[in-house]
Amino acid sequence: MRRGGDMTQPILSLRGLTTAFKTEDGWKEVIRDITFDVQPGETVAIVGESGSGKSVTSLSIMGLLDSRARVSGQVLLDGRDLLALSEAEMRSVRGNEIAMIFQEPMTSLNPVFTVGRQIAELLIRHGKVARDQVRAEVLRLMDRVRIPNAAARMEEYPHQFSGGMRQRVMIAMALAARPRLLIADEPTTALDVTIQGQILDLIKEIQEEQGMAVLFITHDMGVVAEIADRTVVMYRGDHVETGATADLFTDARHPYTRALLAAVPRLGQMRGQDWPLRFPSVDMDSGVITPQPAVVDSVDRSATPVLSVKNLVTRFGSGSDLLGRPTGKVHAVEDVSFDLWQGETLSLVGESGCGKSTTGRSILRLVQPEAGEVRLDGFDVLTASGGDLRRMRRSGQMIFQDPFSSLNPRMTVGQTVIEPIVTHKLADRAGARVKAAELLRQVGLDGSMMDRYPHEFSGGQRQRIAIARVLGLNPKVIVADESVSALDVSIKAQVCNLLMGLQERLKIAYLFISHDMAVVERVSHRVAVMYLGEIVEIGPREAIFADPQHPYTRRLIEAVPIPDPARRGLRRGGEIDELKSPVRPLGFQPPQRQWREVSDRHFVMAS
Amino acid sequence: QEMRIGLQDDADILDPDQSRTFVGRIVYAGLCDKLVDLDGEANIIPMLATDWAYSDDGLELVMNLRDGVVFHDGTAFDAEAVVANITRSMTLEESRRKSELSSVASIAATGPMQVTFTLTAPDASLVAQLSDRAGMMISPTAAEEAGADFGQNPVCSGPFRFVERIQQDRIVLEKFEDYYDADRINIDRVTYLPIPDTTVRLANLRSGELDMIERLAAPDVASVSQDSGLTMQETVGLGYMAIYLNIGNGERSETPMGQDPRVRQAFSMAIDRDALNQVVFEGTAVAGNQPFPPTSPWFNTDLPVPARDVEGARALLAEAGIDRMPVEIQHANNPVVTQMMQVVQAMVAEAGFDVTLRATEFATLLSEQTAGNFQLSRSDWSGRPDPDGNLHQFVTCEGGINDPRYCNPEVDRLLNEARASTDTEVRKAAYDAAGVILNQDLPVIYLGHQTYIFALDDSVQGFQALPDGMIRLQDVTIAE
Amino acid sequence: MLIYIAKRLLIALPTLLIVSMLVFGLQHLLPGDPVLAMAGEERDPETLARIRASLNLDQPIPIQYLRWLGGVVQGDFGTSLRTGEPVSALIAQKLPVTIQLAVMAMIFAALIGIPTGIIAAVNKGSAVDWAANLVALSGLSIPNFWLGIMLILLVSVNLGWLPASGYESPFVDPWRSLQTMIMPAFVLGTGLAATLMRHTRSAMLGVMSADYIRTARAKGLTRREVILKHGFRNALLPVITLTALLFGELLAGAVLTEQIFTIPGFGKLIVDAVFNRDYAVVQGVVLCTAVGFLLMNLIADVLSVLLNPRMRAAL
Amino acid sequence: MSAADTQLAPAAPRAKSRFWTKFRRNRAAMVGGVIVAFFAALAIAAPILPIDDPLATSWTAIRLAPSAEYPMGSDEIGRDILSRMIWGAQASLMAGVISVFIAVASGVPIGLIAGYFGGWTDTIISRFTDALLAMPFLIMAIALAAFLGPSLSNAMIAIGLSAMPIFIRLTRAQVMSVKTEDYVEGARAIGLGHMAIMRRYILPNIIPPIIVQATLTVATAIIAEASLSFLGLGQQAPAPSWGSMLNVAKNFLTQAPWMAWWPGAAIFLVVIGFNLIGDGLRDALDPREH
Ligand SMILES: Nc1ncnc2c1ncn2[C@@H]1O[C@H](COP(=O)(O)OP(=O)(O)OP(=O)(O)O)[C@@H](O)[C@H]1O
Ligand SMILES: Nc1ncnc2c1ncn2[C@@H]1O[C@H](COP(=O)(O)OP(=O)(O)OP(=O)(O)O)[C@@H](O)[C@H]1O
Ligand SMILES: [Mg+2]
Ligand SMILES: [Mg+2]
Repeated sequence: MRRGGDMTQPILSLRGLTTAFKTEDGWKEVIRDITFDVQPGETVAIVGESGSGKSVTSLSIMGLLDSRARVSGQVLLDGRDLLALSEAEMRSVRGNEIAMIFQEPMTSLNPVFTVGRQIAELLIRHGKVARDQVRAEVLRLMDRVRIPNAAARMEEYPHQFSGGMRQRVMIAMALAARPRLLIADEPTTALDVTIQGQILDLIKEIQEEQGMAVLFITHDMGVVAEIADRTVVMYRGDHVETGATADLFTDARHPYTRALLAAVPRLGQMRGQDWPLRFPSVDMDSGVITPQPAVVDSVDRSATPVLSVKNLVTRFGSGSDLLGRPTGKVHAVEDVSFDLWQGETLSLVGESGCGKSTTGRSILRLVQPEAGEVRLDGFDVLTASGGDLRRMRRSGQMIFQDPFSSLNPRMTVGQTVIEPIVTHKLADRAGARVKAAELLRQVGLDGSMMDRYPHEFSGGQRQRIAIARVLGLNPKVIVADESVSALDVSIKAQVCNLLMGLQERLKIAYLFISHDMAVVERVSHRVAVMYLGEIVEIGPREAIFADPQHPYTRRLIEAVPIPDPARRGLRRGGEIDELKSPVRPLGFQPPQRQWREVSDRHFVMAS
Repeated sequence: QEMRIGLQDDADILDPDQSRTFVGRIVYAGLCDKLVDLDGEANIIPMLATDWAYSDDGLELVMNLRDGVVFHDGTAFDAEAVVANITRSMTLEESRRKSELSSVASIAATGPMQVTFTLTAPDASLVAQLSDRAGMMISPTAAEEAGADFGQNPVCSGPFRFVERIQQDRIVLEKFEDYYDADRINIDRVTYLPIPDTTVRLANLRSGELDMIERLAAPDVASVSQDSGLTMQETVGLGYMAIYLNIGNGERSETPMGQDPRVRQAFSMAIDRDALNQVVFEGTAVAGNQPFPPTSPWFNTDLPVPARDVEGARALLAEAGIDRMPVEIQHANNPVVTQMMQVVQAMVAEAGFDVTLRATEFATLLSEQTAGNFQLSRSDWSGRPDPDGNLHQFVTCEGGINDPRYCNPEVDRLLNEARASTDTEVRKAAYDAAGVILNQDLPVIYLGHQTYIFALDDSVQGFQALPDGMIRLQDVTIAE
Repeated sequence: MLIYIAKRLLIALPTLLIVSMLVFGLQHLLPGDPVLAMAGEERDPETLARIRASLNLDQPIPIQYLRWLGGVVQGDFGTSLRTGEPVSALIAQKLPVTIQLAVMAMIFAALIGIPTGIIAAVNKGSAVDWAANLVALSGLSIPNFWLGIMLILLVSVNLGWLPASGYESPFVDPWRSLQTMIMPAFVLGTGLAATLMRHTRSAMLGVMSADYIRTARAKGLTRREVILKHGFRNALLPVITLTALLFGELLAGAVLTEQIFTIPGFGKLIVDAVFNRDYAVVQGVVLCTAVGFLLMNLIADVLSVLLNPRMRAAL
Repeated sequence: MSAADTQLAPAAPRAKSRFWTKFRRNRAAMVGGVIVAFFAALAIAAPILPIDDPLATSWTAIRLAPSAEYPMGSDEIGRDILSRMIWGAQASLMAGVISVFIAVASGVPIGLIAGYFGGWTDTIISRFTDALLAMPFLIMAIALAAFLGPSLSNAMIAIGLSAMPIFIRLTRAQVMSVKTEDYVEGARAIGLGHMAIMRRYILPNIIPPIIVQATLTVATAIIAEASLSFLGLGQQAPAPSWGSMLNVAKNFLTQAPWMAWWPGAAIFLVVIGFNLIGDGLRDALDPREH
């Protein structure tokens, strides 16, 4: 079953699938001549960078594109051409014979219906079970995807579920009609590594049990290695290579595939490496790999730290009573202390909601912390006011996670980059424009792009625009909040290299917030692990990765998918848990914590 | 038999001593009988009083009352009741009848069915005042009980008794079986419905929702008269339409218009009163230049309604040293008045007046007029049966409604003389003389006289329109 | 939930206070003397002064306000200067009428506006969208009086189907009540339908591109289910808020329609009261509509909370 | 630099000209623009067009049906409706546009402040807004008529002020959702002041629903002008405006229906025009829409 190229009748065959969208300049083909098969029970992965047409391919199969799309070629499901079916016939295929899971678990469920109802709807629609059996069947499905306490939770609404749990609901829904093909479009990209591991396990398990075929779309080579029998590589709308996953990893033929694989950071690659290491530069068209020099040591620990955080506490009100007073508190950041020296990168890792972003925002006083002390480049951040605060904002800057929402969509790139320079009177308007062009060049963009709007740039380019904007102020410290998480491997490498280059030249200190352990390993000098608002372990990068002390740190590292097909079929086991809530009643006294020094500068929370 | 009547507005409080609206009086015509009534020529005829006479010095008025009349609550009507009523009108705090009865010093029952008014000065108009709200008799028992709240549940002695009222929706009356003149009442129930929109009012009549409407709009006259299912009744009213000119009321009188009679005459001359009537009222109104319509016996035939004379107006203006002058006229914001004033504006423009119109809502108009914050102000008077009521309070120096603040001792003398005399000849002579002076001084420019036009379903018979514009239901029948 | 409602009611009090002060202040600043307006053709200065005194109108405005407020707190809204009726009785009489009219108009508006909004949204840019927009906007720009009078002439005079005007309480004669209300409610409703349609359309446009709609389609649900169940249920929230705003306007804003169809509701009451400077009535009615308005907003918010599980949980 | 760069579209034109190209490409918006421009041109050209004096009355031509002499008929005192329509365009368009402008220009900043700062500022503004929403238009209008004096511009102020609360609400609600966006926080992080953030980051992103509401309000404003002139606040007789023409026509609906048709049709067209332009603007202002 796991062998590719079986001679049985494929369950799905794409023959010359081509999809075009109607644009102002006429029809524009976004995928061209896609041809591959999926055998029963097989897992096929589609990989490729963002915008290469992976989603369009899957939506074309499902017939879910809007009227502005034109699909040609053949989509054969058991030999029946889906493209020739009427909309009504297509409806009984969707959800029934082919099910689909989408990338965004947070928004893919209808917020106003209970999850139970959303699963039941599908059962009823396809007449899978008798009316009076629906409830029992929903329960069974929810149990099947291991949603704890399903009987109670089926009456809950999506927002009461964490991302991982929602994705389980989506899977339950997809399985409801026992489809023969499951299309999963980046089902784990939006999730934490730990949760991602659990979901992958679940899909593998169910697939084995039901003998269903899976078409798995992702851009994460680690995931591909772990799950796929065969892999289809897409590049800018073309399908460039297909093959058994193992073959592909060892012996990719197409340069793009090789480039893709080379760009993937692998956990553990850094063993023995003292300083952060640049990603090799890869030319996507030719696949030529040029290794890049390691970053020279830029840290001077004898000087005073440029950023020093002591006992930082940030809490948010939650709930409200009759007079609008909060009834509880979210302990987002609890007693966090650390130092950051010039030219150093400290990574902050931890699962979603553990308080990483809040820490970053508190340091720059974008939220008002409750207690603690922050000294940034000589400014007492938490008490600064007016002019001081504004001057402080030149020294400390932030780059946000989401390149799509962190630029004002209605300002041109030029305006965006010029603005801080003018605001802080670092140059007049004309001077600022010249400077902005220079900054854009520094981050590898062309000064002539200044009159375009953010939406006309790719995610990686936007992230670089955000960086250029911040650089205009010559900051000493940059809080990079998941700044590369949303980017494609190749672009991610570019941006990381850019950041490292800047650090080398300008001695910038980074507080690098991420949950991508492989990237963290590559770029950081030191790593801090956060759990429920607290730092549970902090130390030099080698120490943390080679010798993790805290159980949570270990779990985090284990959950990272490794791009090695040999590990396929691996199960992590581990309990299925939802995120613990940092909400506490008013007046809650957090316990006093003790830290133990394991080795030089490597501390772990003891109690 | 039920009759449904469409009124232009909603009545205000249904207490004759407190009420003040025209439509309120229409309702009283069914609800409350008065001491005296009017006939088709505006002559005064007996109603609850059978006859009356002034003493020779004019300081006493003796009235004999009708026998066998009861109020709707069964209280008998007698001299005491009249005394109670008149006293209430004169003393009730909220009473609006005080100035109408200002010449009455006291009233006494001089017999079981006779009352005697003692006057402070001779007043020929008093009996005429008693043909309206001042002379309406309400049940003294009910009045005593309800006090100022009488209007919530009025008890009178008219042909119909009060059943219910929903503000802005309807007032319902039903036949009073013990009415002294019950034979003339053929209708069992009357409902008055306020429907302000004239088009809608007529539509309701046409659709059969209503049996009769008052104040049909002039533009509808033609189509109603062609409609075989409808009939019409019209009558020239007692009132007038006029423009008041600020002559002595504050700063705004200090214009050539306020100070120079020739300018005012020029203004009046430039108006084509016939055309005004044709354009705005489709010829249904009556052109006029005096407080009484040309059809009235009080009309001074020596001062006929003038034809328009633009040249004359120009000449007068030139004499006053003016070529063109700006004038501001304030007027109530109803569509007909607005239309009328635009026509006037166009007319006087040719003589050299550049008129600015200022439409205001009625409450503002009134207070601006009283405060003297106007140059010219357009306003109507609903009219009184006695000529005194159309003139005295407007143009005598101390007159209550003398907003122009016109003051001419000679006019005062003439009008007081007319008021004091009960001799028609004497009075007519005095009014004529005053009219000549007023026609020169022009504190008020009269434009014409409204007609009351009623439209009825042709099943309604026996209705006669009287100059006071009321709806009297005596002898009215509805054919099945 | 109860706490939420209580909280909202608490917040409404200052608003009402502001409303009453605004109305009181503005009214008394208006030109036009209520006493003159009340006196009618009677203009004897002495009478006027007496009336003025008897109504406390000669006192300083703040004192008048406090007196009035004192009365309101004890449930006494004063009496109408015009008819001598207690204001509370007037309100009790008109309120049901107004509510009936508003509710029926709202039903018409919703019946026209919401479906056209949905249809326009799911067919964005097509001829259907154009047509729906035209219909809705014509509802907005056809004056109520014109539509009203035309309907009366056509339906009542020519066809004789419905009474031309008048009002009957539904508790007395439900059938006639319905008959007399249909046309005015329709006329009012067409005006609102446009606003409702435009906003429904834009809400639907936003919702229909949401991920969960794609999920619903991927489940193989029918177009109807996708649009109505998954789409409209979510677009409903902004529409409800808007409906409450419009409903608030209806409470006091139906003057012309009430006038044409002679419906004794708040609109006419307040206009007459303003024109007659019948202070107590204006005060009372405005306060009452303000309460109604705030209540509608509250209901809308409660509904949105109930319809939105996320907010429901936050309570 | 590498792959990503080459994906860029060909060099883009400057923002402003791009706005116009996009707007011009939108066929519906162009239809709307043509309608509004047509009426605006009429309004401006009124004095030089070969039409009758809109104030000239003729006692022999009262309420004549459309004919060769009076292409749109004549009115209740014998004026040419066609020329009154043309001259009235000015007052009506101004009433529609300027009062909406006043409403937007006052309501949006207030709503912006309420939504952006929240807290007590918001509480106070919101309470006042609710109170204003509950105030009858009539009272405000009469009061303004009295205090400001009668003129068309004061009527626009009155209409504008009474439409303002809706915009406050609308803006506030939008701001509340936009202000949590990353780019707003980003703006704070680079040390921008509140004013700059509101002006450059929040305002441009909350415009679409405001445009929808504004174009709808144009209709209400044009019609409201008439009811104000009735109270002595708007265009005063005999000067024409569509609203007041419609108001007068109301009394002659059965005798002279054409008196209502023309102003009614004109208002309808203008409203459609503005709504189409509004839709077009919204799309054109959005750099993401193509
Ligand atoms: N509805 C549409 N109209 C026009 N172009 C579209 C549409 N949907 C997608 N595209 C274009 O098609 C191309 C392929 O998009 P697709 O979403 O399939 O990429 P992807 O490989 O799934 O990328 P990602 O990893 O970012 O999800 C992109 O250039 C995209 O801009
Ligand atoms: N403005 C706020 N008001 C209330 N609660 C908040 C606020 N911001 C964050 N929180 C809560 O504080 C906790 C920490 O949030 P934070 O965004 O710092 O997490 P994170 O580690 O950055 O997570 P992620 O990886 O998902 O970005 C979460 O429970 C979050 O819900
Ligand atoms: Mg995709
Ligand atoms: Mg975060």
